[in-house]
Amino acid sequence: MRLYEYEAKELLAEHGIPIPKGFLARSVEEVTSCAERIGNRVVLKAQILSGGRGKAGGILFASSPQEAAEKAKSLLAAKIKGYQVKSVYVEQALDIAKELYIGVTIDRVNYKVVLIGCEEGGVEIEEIARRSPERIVKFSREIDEPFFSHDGVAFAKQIGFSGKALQTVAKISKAAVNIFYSYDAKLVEVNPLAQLQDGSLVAADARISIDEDALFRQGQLQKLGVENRHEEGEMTGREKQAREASIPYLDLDGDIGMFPGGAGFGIAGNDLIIDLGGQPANFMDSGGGPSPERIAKMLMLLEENPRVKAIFGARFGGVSRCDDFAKGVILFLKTGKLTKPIAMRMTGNMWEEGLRIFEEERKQNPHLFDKIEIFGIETPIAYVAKRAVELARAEERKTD
Amino acid sequence: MRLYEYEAKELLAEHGIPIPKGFLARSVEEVTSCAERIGNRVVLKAQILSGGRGKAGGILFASSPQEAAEKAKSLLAAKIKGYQVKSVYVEQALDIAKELYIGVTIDRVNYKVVLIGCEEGGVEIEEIARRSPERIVKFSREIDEPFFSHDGVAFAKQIGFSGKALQTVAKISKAAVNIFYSYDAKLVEVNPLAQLQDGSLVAADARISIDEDALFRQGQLQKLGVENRHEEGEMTGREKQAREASIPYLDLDGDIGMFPGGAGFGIAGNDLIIDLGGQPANFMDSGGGPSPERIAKMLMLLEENPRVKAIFGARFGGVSRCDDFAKGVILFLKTGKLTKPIAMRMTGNMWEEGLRIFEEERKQNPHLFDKIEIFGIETPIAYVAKRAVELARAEERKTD
Amino acid sequence: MAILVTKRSRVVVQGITGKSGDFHTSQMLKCRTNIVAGTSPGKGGTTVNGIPVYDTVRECVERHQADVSVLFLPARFVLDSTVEAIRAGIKLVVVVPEHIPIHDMIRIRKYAKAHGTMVIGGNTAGIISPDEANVGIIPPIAFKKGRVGSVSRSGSMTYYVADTLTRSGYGESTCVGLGGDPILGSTFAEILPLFDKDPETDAVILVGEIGGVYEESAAPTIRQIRKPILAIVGGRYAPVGKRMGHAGAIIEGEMGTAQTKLNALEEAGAYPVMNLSDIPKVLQELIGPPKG
Amino acid sequence: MAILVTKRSRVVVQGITGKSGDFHTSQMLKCRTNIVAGTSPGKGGTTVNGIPVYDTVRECVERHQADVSVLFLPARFVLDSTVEAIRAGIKLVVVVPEHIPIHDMIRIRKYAKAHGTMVIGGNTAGIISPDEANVGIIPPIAFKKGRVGSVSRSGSMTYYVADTLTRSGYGESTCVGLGGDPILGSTFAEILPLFDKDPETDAVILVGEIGGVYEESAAPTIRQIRKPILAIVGGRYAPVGKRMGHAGAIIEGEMGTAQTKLNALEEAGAYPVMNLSDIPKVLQELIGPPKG
Repeated sequence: MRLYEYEAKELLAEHGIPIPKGFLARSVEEVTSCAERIGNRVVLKAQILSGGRGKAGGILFASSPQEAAEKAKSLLAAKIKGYQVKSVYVEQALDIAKELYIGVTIDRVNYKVVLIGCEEGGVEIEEIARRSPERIVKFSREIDEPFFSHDGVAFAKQIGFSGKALQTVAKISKAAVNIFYSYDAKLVEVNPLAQLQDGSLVAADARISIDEDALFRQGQLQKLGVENRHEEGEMTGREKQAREASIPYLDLDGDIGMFPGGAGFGIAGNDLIIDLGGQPANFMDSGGGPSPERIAKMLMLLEENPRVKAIFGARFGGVSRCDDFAKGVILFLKTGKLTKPIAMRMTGNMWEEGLRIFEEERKQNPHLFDKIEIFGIETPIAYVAKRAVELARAEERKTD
Repeated sequence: MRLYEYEAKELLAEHGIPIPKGFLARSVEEVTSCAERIGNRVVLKAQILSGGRGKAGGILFASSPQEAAEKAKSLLAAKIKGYQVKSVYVEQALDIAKELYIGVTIDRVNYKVVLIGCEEGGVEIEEIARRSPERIVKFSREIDEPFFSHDGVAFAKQIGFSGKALQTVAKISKAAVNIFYSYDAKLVEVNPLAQLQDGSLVAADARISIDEDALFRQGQLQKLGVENRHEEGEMTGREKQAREASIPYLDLDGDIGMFPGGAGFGIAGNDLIIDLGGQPANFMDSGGGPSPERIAKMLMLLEENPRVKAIFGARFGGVSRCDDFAKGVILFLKTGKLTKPIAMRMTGNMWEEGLRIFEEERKQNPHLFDKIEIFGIETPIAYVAKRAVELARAEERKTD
Repeated sequence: MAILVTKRSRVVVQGITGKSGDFHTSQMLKCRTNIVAGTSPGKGGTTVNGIPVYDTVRECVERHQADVSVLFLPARFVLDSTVEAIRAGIKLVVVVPEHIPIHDMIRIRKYAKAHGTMVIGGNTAGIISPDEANVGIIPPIAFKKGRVGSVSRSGSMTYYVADTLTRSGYGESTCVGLGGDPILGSTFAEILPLFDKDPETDAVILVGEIGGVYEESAAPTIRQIRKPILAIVGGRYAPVGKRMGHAGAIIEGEMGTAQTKLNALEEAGAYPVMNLSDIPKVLQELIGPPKG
Repeated sequence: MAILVTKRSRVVVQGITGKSGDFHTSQMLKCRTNIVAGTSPGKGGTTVNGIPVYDTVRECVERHQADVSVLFLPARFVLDSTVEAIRAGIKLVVVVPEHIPIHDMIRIRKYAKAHGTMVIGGNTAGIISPDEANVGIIPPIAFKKGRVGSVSRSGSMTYYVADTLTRSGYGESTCVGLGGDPILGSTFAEILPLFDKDPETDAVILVGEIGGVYEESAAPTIRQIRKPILAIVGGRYAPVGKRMGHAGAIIEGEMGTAQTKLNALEEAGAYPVMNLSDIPKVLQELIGPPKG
């Protein structure tokens, strides 16, 4: 869960990392008054939850409040990388002599916390890591191992600092580690850390990503107004709709609606369909133990997707039980909205009960099952997938 | 640095330890309205920085707001254990079935953090510790060793709890450990932890003592309005005056003004004087590296003390240098206020310089040195002490 | 034999009195898993599904010699409960809950390593050794005792692999779900050597998926394994995902697509398999037809 | 020989560029203490009193084989700087600053023990071995090389004891100030065995004072010491002080007055001495007249 730049900078400042003078503005008028307060040259930065703003036109310079107002007008009307720009961070423009990099993250291979530094920074940092990895300084630590001031000094020294800058970089690195732990961060990145013409150091940009799963114990972030959010700038309407129902969902280009169980088979199922000559219209995951309502919602998303010609369903009941699954499917069928053929397999925990639920409903309302083929453990999943591809082809021929 | 009960309870509540309904009141009117808000029977607790309030009449019960007002009137006029009662904590009276004890402190012998629990509590806890130490449960931990919920469960179980109370005591003990670390506490004591007739548990009283030396990093305590304070209830006027000048000082019963260097000799010097037949009028310590001004102030305190007949001075310059010491003594002498004889020894760091300062001043103003005898390394300290005792005896004879 | 969980495993269910703990205890018992005790602080002295409940794991170890634990608790209690199990002397902890804070998982891993305990999960379906024990939430329907092991990052893929193995007559020795959370207690690199040493396992199916670097980092271990490893990696056609800032790229480098994973695994000596239905054919070539 | 600090000690001054570090470095140099380097982050490359300054202790160890460090820094930096010294391989850290947070001192103690480093202080005057080395702020005026050691909780008493020993002709091997802070890096129990092993020490003066339990907890060690120990405890006539809540009493029991301390020390085999001026007489009985 990424923080906005202005939020990240607030945390930085609170932990003693110098940031440029700056204010958040939500309207052209606010931008003007912020620019006046700052005086001199300012930079307007679109507050969106995405990197690469600069290249996408989300960062503009202005030499006067008037110019700031003009540019803010277009910026606040713009959509950048899929995000509607709702606010602009107005910041004093910096006279940067050099860009550095400092980051703290998790080394998932070795289960360590890593502090990373480089005397070059900015957008080129990944390129440097690839080309000249020896220039990247890495301090790898056990989780919760205290990070002392003298660790920061050793780190700054290894990057190549001395004198006053050594002390500042030492402090900033210690502060970055503090932020990492204090807010259950996945990533704390000060990039670029700008060294100005006068030698002083200031965090020109910052990226902080918080572990959503630890938000429950992040009272301070809640107080700061930070809440669970996603990087939804580039989401399609259907993806947003799915997210509101807490269904992991991604639109793809094909015509087979994917209605799988867990994420693992959600991914592998897509491979399977493509190998069989089909093209999935989406990725989807039911999440652990979905309610009948969520199951029904998942089907509705596919029904309403005009791309979808046929639906491939797979349920291997684990923590998600087949009885709940069957109830959900019936809940959807009863809406009477189904127009697309479904090939589906159901087995796993409580499959007998799931089957019984289907059979009972079929006795009552046989017509509900006109477009749905339900298979069980006796049928290999590849057969069911192939059937879904066939159904899609048949539908295609119909429309031709 | 002890917190007031109401401050301690605020911290307890913030960390999830149940406390009785209660409010701080600074006037009879406030007590009345607090008693009305609580309803039923209330207890009025004098907010002073001292234990043993109950026996000293600092805790009173009232069955109605009227009675509370009457009792508050006398309580707010009272001086308890040397403290003027300035505020009263008005708390719902509890129907206590059993008193328990939970405390966290430092084991200074083993350099550990110890969680202590007992199924009996209240004022008798020390007696229990002496009489039946086996009834006291101690969990000794390395500093910073995480204290988990399951540690709390094991602790509560060992004290003898089960069921719901086990969970509550587990939570309270974990919270107490959290408080201990969060606020650099020397002591966190929930005593008594009251088990009410309905089985629920609530912190009836609490004592939290903070390490003054760590206050600089206790921003939250500062926000709560807690500042460096001392248990000054029983201080004499002169002791308070000394404290304002940051001079550790204690009035004693004798007639020899003690004007030593460090605390160690401050203590041992008193023994020496008594062994030589004298009686010190005070204990004093100059603190590390005192300024000439503080040195002068120390002498002034003794001069102004009517008990003092003669002054015994000793300076072994370490971090406190003899030149600064000599300057301070002269600063005092120049006030012209000295009426009491001084026997004093000076040696240690910069003693030559100190001596030179004295000699130069003596050349200028010989009369300033009429009542002061200054010895150096060549004279044993016991001789100087004996000389001070003699001087006091001589003064005594004069006044007889 | 099987690995990790067998008939001789003495299982404690942490959080046995919760809805999910209660239900899955009954399911595990149906598979004749040797569940000896459960925990729920404050509920010591009661029973659930006929299993005695204690306040602490230590009691379960002292009174019932429990050696495996399985967690059915909200994510926020997982660090505490796992450490409790480790300290009590449990040697295998199966963490079913998902969404465990990442920092907590790293703490767990550190603690487990220091004490020689294996932690599986979080967000794992569990571990099943058919006819021996089923620890977690795995539906036993597709499983049948046999001589092929599996280790997978995905619960559903564990089921489908077993479905395939059972259908083709190979059956399974043990199937291990590593879990779907981003930071896992154990990875391929720790499980594969156990299969290599197990006399009742002839081959192993490794099921990876896009994201993370667990497949790549298993490569050095795979080179040491003598038994054949078949590797499936889900997400061969997945659109390129988003990355987590520059720091991730600096640490992890160019890893994480299905193709780089398959390449790394093949280079280390594993046999890449594209689809589940190819498994029996490849197994036949490597270890011959199914026995019995 | 002497203990802890000798001619061969290679001393680094942490915080050498501060006012106090600068002044006391010059004083220590006057005693011909072998100061090899100083630290002050950001000031590496400069010199103070002719001593080279570095950013880190590690550099002092690598380039000058420093093995003793002395701290002249504000209390809030003591934890950091002591841990830095310990990690760099320093074997003795002398902590001069006072008012160190109690939790920090316990952290320091834990860290030092784990790494086999001895920490003296905080709030110590330091350690002096006359004619060998003077590490801290001890004024050398009263000190003269001899064969009696001292270990004291008070700086001023260290001076007065030496004054007495020098005056009576015994002189001192090494004098150790434990420090005046409530929680100390090292205590009597750790210093006494060093004197016992030192061939140039014939007897030891232990100077305690009221408060705390360091004297009582030294008793078991004193029983193991073969050399005579003279014990002075300041505060025999002190009014009974206030105690820190019930918890202190529960942990420490009935300890802490000068009398209980003297009793404990005597019972363990130490020779109680009431006043400084009695020291020579008692020494004469125990180890004979001063040599030379």
